[in-house]
Amino acid sequence: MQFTRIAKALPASLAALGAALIAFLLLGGEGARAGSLAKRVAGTDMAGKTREQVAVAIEKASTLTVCDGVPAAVEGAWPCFRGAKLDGIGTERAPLAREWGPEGPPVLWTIDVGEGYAGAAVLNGRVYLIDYDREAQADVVRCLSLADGRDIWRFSYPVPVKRNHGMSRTVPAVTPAYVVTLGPKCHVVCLNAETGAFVWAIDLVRAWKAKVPQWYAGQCPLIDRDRVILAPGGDALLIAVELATGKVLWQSPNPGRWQMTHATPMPMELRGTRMYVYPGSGGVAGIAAEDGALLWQTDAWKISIATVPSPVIAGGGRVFLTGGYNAGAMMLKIDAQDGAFAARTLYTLDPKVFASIQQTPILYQERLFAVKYDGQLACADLDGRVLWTSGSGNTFGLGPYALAQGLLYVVNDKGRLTLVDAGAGEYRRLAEFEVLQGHDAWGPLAIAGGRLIMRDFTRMVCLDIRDRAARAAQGGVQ
Amino acid sequence: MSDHETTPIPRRGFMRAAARAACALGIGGGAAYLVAPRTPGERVWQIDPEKCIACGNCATYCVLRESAVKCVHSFAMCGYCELCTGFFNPSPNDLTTAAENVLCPTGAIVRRFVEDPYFEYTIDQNLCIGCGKCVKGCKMFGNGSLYLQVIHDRCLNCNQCSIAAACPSEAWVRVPAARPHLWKKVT
Amino acid sequence: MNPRGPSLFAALKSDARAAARTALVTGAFAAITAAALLAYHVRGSAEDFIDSAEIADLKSALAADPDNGALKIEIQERDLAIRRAYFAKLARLDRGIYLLLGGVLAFVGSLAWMAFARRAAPKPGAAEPTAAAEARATLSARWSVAALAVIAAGLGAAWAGRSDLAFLDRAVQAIEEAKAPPVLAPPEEIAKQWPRFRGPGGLGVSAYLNVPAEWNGASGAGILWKTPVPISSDNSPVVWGDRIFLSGATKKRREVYCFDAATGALLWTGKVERVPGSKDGPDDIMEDTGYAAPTVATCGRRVYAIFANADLAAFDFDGRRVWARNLGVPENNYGYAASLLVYRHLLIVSYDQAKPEDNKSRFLAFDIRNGKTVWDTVRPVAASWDTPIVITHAGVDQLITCSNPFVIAYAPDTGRELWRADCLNDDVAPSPVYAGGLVLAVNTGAQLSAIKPDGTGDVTKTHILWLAEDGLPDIASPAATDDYVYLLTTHGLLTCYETKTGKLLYEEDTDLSFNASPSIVGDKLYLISTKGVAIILRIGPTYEELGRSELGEGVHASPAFQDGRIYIRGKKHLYCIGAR
Amino acid sequence: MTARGAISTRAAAGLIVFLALVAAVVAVALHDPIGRRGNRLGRDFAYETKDLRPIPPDLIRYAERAAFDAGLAVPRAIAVDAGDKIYVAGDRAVVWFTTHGAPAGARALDGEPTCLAVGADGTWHVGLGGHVEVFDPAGARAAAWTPHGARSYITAIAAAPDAIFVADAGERLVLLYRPDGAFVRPIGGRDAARAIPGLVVPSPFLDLAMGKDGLLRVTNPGRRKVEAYSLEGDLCFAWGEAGAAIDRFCGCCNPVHLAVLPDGALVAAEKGLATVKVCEPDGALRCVVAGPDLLGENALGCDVAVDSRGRIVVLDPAAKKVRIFEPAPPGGSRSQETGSAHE
Amino acid sequence: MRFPIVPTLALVAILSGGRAAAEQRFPPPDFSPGYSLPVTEAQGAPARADARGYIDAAVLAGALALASYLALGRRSRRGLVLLGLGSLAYFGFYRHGCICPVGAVQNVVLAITDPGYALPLTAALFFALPLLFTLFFGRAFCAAVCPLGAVQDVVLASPVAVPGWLARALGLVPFVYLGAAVLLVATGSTFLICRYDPFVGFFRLSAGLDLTIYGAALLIIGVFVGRPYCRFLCPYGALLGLVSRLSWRRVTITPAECVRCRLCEDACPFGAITTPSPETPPARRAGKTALAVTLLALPLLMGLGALAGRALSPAFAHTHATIRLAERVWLEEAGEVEGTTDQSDAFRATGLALDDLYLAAGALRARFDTGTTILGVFAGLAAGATLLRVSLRRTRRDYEADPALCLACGRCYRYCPVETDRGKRHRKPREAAP
Repeated sequence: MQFTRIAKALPASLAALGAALIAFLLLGGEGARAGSLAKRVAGTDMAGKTREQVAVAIEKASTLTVCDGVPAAVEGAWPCFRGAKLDGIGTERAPLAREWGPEGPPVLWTIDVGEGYAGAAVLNGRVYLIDYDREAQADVVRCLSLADGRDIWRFSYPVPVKRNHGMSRTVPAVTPAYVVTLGPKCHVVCLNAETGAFVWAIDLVRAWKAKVPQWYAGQCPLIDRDRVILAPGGDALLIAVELATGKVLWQSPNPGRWQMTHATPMPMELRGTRMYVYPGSGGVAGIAAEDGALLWQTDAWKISIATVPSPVIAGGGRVFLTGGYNAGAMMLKIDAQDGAFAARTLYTLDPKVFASIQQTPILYQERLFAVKYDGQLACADLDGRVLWTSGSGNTFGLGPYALAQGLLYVVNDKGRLTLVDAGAGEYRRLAEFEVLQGHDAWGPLAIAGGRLIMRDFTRMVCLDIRDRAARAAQGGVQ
Repeated sequence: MSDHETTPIPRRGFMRAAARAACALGIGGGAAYLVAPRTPGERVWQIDPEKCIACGNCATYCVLRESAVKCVHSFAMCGYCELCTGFFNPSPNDLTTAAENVLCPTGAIVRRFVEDPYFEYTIDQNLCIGCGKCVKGCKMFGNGSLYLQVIHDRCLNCNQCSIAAACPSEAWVRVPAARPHLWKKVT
Repeated sequence: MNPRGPSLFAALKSDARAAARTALVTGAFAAITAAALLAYHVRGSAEDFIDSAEIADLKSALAADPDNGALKIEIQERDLAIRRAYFAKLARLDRGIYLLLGGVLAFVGSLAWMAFARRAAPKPGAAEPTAAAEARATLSARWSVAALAVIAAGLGAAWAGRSDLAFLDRAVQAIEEAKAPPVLAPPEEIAKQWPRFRGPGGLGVSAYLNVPAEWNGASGAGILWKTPVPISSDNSPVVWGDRIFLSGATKKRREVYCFDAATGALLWTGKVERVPGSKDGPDDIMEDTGYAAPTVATCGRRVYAIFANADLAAFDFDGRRVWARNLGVPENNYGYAASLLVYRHLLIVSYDQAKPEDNKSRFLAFDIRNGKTVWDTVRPVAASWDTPIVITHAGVDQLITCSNPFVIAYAPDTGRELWRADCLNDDVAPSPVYAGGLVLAVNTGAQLSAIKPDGTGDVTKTHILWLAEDGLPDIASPAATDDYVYLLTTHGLLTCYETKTGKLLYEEDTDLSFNASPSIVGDKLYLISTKGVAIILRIGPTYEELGRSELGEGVHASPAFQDGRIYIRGKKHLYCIGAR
Repeated sequence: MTARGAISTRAAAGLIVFLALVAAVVAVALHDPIGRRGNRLGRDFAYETKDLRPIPPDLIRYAERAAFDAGLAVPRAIAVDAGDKIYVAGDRAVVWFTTHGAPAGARALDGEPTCLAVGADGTWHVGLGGHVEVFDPAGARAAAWTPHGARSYITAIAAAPDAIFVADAGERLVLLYRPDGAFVRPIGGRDAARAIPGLVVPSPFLDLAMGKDGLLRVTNPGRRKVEAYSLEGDLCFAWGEAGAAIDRFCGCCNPVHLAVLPDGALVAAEKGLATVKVCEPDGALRCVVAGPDLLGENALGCDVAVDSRGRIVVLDPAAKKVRIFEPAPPGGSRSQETGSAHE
Repeated sequence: MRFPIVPTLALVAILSGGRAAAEQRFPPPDFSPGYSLPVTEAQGAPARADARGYIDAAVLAGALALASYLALGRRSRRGLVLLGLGSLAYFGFYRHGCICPVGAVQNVVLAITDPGYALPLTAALFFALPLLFTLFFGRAFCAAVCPLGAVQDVVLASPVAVPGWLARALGLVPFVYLGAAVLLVATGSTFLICRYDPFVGFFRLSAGLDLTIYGAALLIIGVFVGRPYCRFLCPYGALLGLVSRLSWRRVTITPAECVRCRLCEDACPFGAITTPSPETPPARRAGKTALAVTLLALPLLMGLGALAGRALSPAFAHTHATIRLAERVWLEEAGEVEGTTDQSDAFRATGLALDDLYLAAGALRARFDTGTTILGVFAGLAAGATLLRVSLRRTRRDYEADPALCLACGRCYRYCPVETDRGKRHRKPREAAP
């Protein structure tokens, strides 16, 4: 009986199968080779003198000086710009002081640094810094002891840079094995994080026709797993470089020939697709992390003079963008449909309402914290409603801020550190201390191992910001 | 069998057997004679790069839909030039890798900067269709380091190669399987 | 065996309808797949995708506007799209071919199923074989073999009819001929014929004395036959044995004619077409010169012709073209006019053009067997319209050429220069003659020069025996005997000099106009005017007219003299004058 | 099955067979039975240089005055001596001709010559692969120099009264020797301190010539430049741009040959679409001597020499001819227009 | 296969030799340390190993042995079908029909005529093994080893008998085809059999539209006409047919004695079953006269064939590339055609003399003249032989398989009641007649 039925059902089922196969034939894609087809644009040969050549040049011209510093036996990491989670929030375990005495938090060490705004990265008891040595006319990648600020090693290579509001202004990115820095003239150097030994280098200008931004590069290298993400602009909007080798893994197209900005690309996950959000000179784009494909772009957000703050990934496909030069702020929403992405504007904010000129706002507990054009600290919700401001009596200029354990550390132009309770529904200052009395203390902060590293134009300071009990338990200054 | 039983004529059977033996001897011996003195023979098809005029027949006459012939590059002969006429149009707009400047119809030649003034050119065999355009360009202005070869893991090694039959310059030859390529190289 | 129903085998066996349906479905699938594949195939060969006219157009647009960034981006995008389409097509073909294979296999399988389900039991044939049936079968087998043979013969004939290897015969023949010493007519035979412009030596001297002196075109008296020439041109008849050769050309057509000397019938017309490198024209040509001013030449086995566009062709006496080549249209303001001549196995071509300083003028010699260049000599002279002659002086053959400003003698076998004399000027059309051991060269604007041809190098100051300046012709060549030199101008002024001294003997105005060169027959001088009036004079120190004959048709060509006959090319007809 | 059914089945089968037979015959007939169809690739697959071949007539200011057979199977180099005798090296010999091209003599060599120079005193220097041999004016071998390096491959020699310059394409250097064969110094090696980028020589073409300004002109074919060096080895200046236009040098190695005119202008020859052109000492294109319409496509390029009267003597390796060019008014000459018709 | 017809390449050798020497001794650029030259693409790809060919030959020998056993010993139609499918899969689709005995004929001829050609051992084996097997066991190769046969056997669904007279005439075609193929190989023109192999495109899953249509048409015909290629085209089949007349053992319809039940009369889709002679023989006299006439006509037929073949010489000659090239160059030189072809350009690029080309073509033409004449004689002989066979009459008492035509497919076994009876005794029948 069954076999009879099978025989009877055979024609119909074969017909269905055939229809499916014919559909597959007619509608099927481009086959295996489609993957190796890419738009043929200029510069894919990395012509005009590239990686290898620059690597050779930098390596040849470089000097590695081993100094007497010793890494601190301190846990805690701030491995790159905006910290481990790229959110500007420290992951401190030891309780932090909620108030300081009049003497302020203990200053562990102070060192002189070249003019600029380059912030520190911290890992394994080491502090990494890209500095500029004006006398030697050289970029200097410095590895300092977190304990006392003494150099462990210095790697320098000559780059002539003229004074223009300082020189170095980027934060290194570091893994246990490698440290990657981006110099003021867009030289990307990868060194052994422990020894400072040269690994590879890329001159973004020569290799990718990047244009050095006004006031030199402010973009910080982004290490995403095993690769370094850089946004050279020019021949490629973004490139992914294998961290260990310097091999270019992919490059994304740059149809609009956008140029490099001071912003750093920020990773975002959306519907299972990992992408990098980068505001270039001509708009904002989302680049697939896998292959560098341009997933979406919009010219709704562009700042003609300089884009400095990096995008804030606000969850749910939202990207918060802000900037100076009368740009204000904007919330983008990235919609994903059938694997295609598109950006739309959720809202824009007047610069007077809520914006940041230079520092990237911090998103904490669905609240955005930023210092506005008038120097007031402001807190807004994700719909762009300002919840509170610090008032005209409490201004911070263009200084940086970072967050840890609900405490917002805000620095003003001159180097005064203010501790603000981020969890309160209003501006509540917990403590304040004049750490430095310099100017242009705009370098991003780093908070790691109970320490806060901040700088002004020429000095870098490491503070112990743990509370007394923790300090006692874990040991004081070594 | 039935013959033997139904027509029992021994003489006829004997003659058939003799003829059969002669025939077997002829076939076997003849084949052996033809094979014996000439081994090891020339077994596989290859293109003599010195004779090849890169006409493009290789790309179309192969019995395979995608030809077994592809371009290869003898790096040791290459000038590593910036202005590579195997890579660029005869009159490129600019010496960049953009589509408007480059020659290869499928984008199979990959150019990579090595150091001033050298560029390295490699063939993505996945994309190469063996049209020979770059071969012509390289031969005309360059060292002739790009040239067409039969890729043996594609070639079916037909008795009569359709491309060989269509080759205008008698560049198709049989070569020993042990040395299946006619490489252009520095010795 | 199976309690729940028949076995699979039996189920399949019993269901012929299912088999038929399956066959239908699988057959349809295979057919659709095949159709899809066919459609891909027909949509253009795979290469058409990538061989994009669109990209080519964009690229040429970019060449015109090299900085157009938008265009570049468009090219890059189209380029990617096209390459994607190309590889997509390949991928689809790949998929399709496997689907088709699967479909066909399924179809064949279901057919087999069908056959299996429908298979009937063996049954015996209709009838026992009979002797008659066997005989019929044998007969029809014979006929079918015959029919097959007929069909094969028909197909073979159709196939064979499309191919012939005539070219190979000719090629091999040419090779053998070129290897063998050239077959040349003996000099005494050449002397009896009229193988080139102005006869065997190019001097306008008849070897025969028995030629008619009287005729009348209107009445037909003394005219053996007249026959129309398809294209009117001004080149002169050439005669070898029973064949008369002429050529004719327009801007686009170039032809060689062979007439039967006995009847005047046009034996064949050789068309000179599809010569490699040949162009029509030129456009700016003087009407009086036309496209076929040069007279043909023959070696006795072939006839050679050259035209205004410098198409040079050789025909055998049966009208088959043996070889042809084009030399490139010469720069010649009136149109190319120099006639050909054959020296031994060399066909010598005067290829003067442009101005002396242009250095474009050359003399070339071609192997008459295959048209290959034997020598090629560059000359520092201007364009010329005269025809060279080959003389034998003191046992040495010399090729005498005239062109502004030099008379140059070359060794005819190598093209090596022997001597030159600077004694010509402007446009040189009259050909040189040789008489009394002197080369006589003349043109208007210069003088008549008598040159001793035994010098080397520049002989201007040393070997010019005498000069004369009266009655200088601009078209017609001189005629000369050892004693007298005759010059005839276009306007009819006949001037006679003493050959040895250059002394002017007489001048006579004939009141006619002339393009044809004067000819010598024994002691008579034949002049034929442009209106077709022939004057026959006695050669001597004084003007003595023996008679006049009228052809009734204009004549620009010089006559050809043979045994008892004169061949004259009129504007439209070829005439044979002689006694019946 | 009824008889009728059988008949109709057979008829249908017969019809199908017939149609298939017709299709088969047509298909086989359509099949390129004797290979006439040729390449089925389209125009995009042609390497099209026809746009590059024509040379603007007003740029051609030389005319071919004479051409004669070099009489060698593989002529490689040409030189002209002070008396305007023309020397051609090739096969395993040097042959020489009068200034008009009449053969005047020959001398066999021990190897394949790669280049040749004849000095003012009549001494020949012949490059034989890796080394130089010196012959006295009578053709007797006077010396054989040792190769400079393991890779030495001599492609050009220039003889000045007190210096012999040797272009060593293998070592990518110009070697300066004293006439007695003593090595003085290399010139043209990569030297960052002296800002010398180095000679890039992808194929065996490197030529040099002594300029009238006392600077040595060296081709840098891989960079498509002509470089001028002082005798001390300092790079004074360089010119030349890569490109297919007539005033540029194309391909992976051009120019391939150089010569200097009496007024100091340079004659530069290119391979590929063989071209000979005249450039001012600073590199500006003055005019073209002959282009690919005459010289054709060849992978060797034409060696060039200049005689005392300023005639340019070109060795055309494809036609195995020596061609002599003299200045002529622009607008083309017969050689450019009709040269191809009688080759 | 093209012959190196152009007589001397000495000049080219000198030219290219000189240049090649210069190229070869020239070193790559001076790179900074750290750069190493890449490996040339596909440098690692080895040629198809010779071992492959030996495996093929071994598979062939095994398949032949198995087919012979199945056809003669086991008398298993089903086994033959399965083996045929296996051969189709292996020699056809897996080995792309690339090396097959049908084409190997040409390799053998080439080895005979061109001393420069080395006959691969595999080609020799592929040529000889089926012939030898046929010599001893009949056409078992055709039954289940040849992929071309198998693919046609698979599609044969509704056989229609081809009339005997037509089959006789069409049976001549393979001989002419074979002769033409031999001629074209011997003159160095082309491998005709490979070129028009109808099914190899299917095996490779890639063929031009024309050959696809040709193959498909043959398959469509093959649905109704049993194995049209094998019977009416296959040149190797012609050879096998000849050889199989001598075969030691061959397929018999009945395993024991024939009972003349006539059940097998329609069994063979290939028309290979000969019926018993009629009881009353036709007039002997008429038969003898016909035989005598045919014998006398044989030389005439051969002569006619020679004339026809000679007339076809130019047409055949045009299949040769050198002759076509010579013609093309001639026409170009004479200006009778516009432009040049790749062939003529390539020829001119060699710098060889035109005359040598013409002489080579001339020499080739002479070979074609001789060859086509022989081909014509051969065709006449084949036609005569067919007529002779028609005229010869042998008395047959049983239904027998014609030794030349029988493809040993085994279809007739199951029609024979003797076989069925024997089968019943041996094993339980798996298929029941309805």
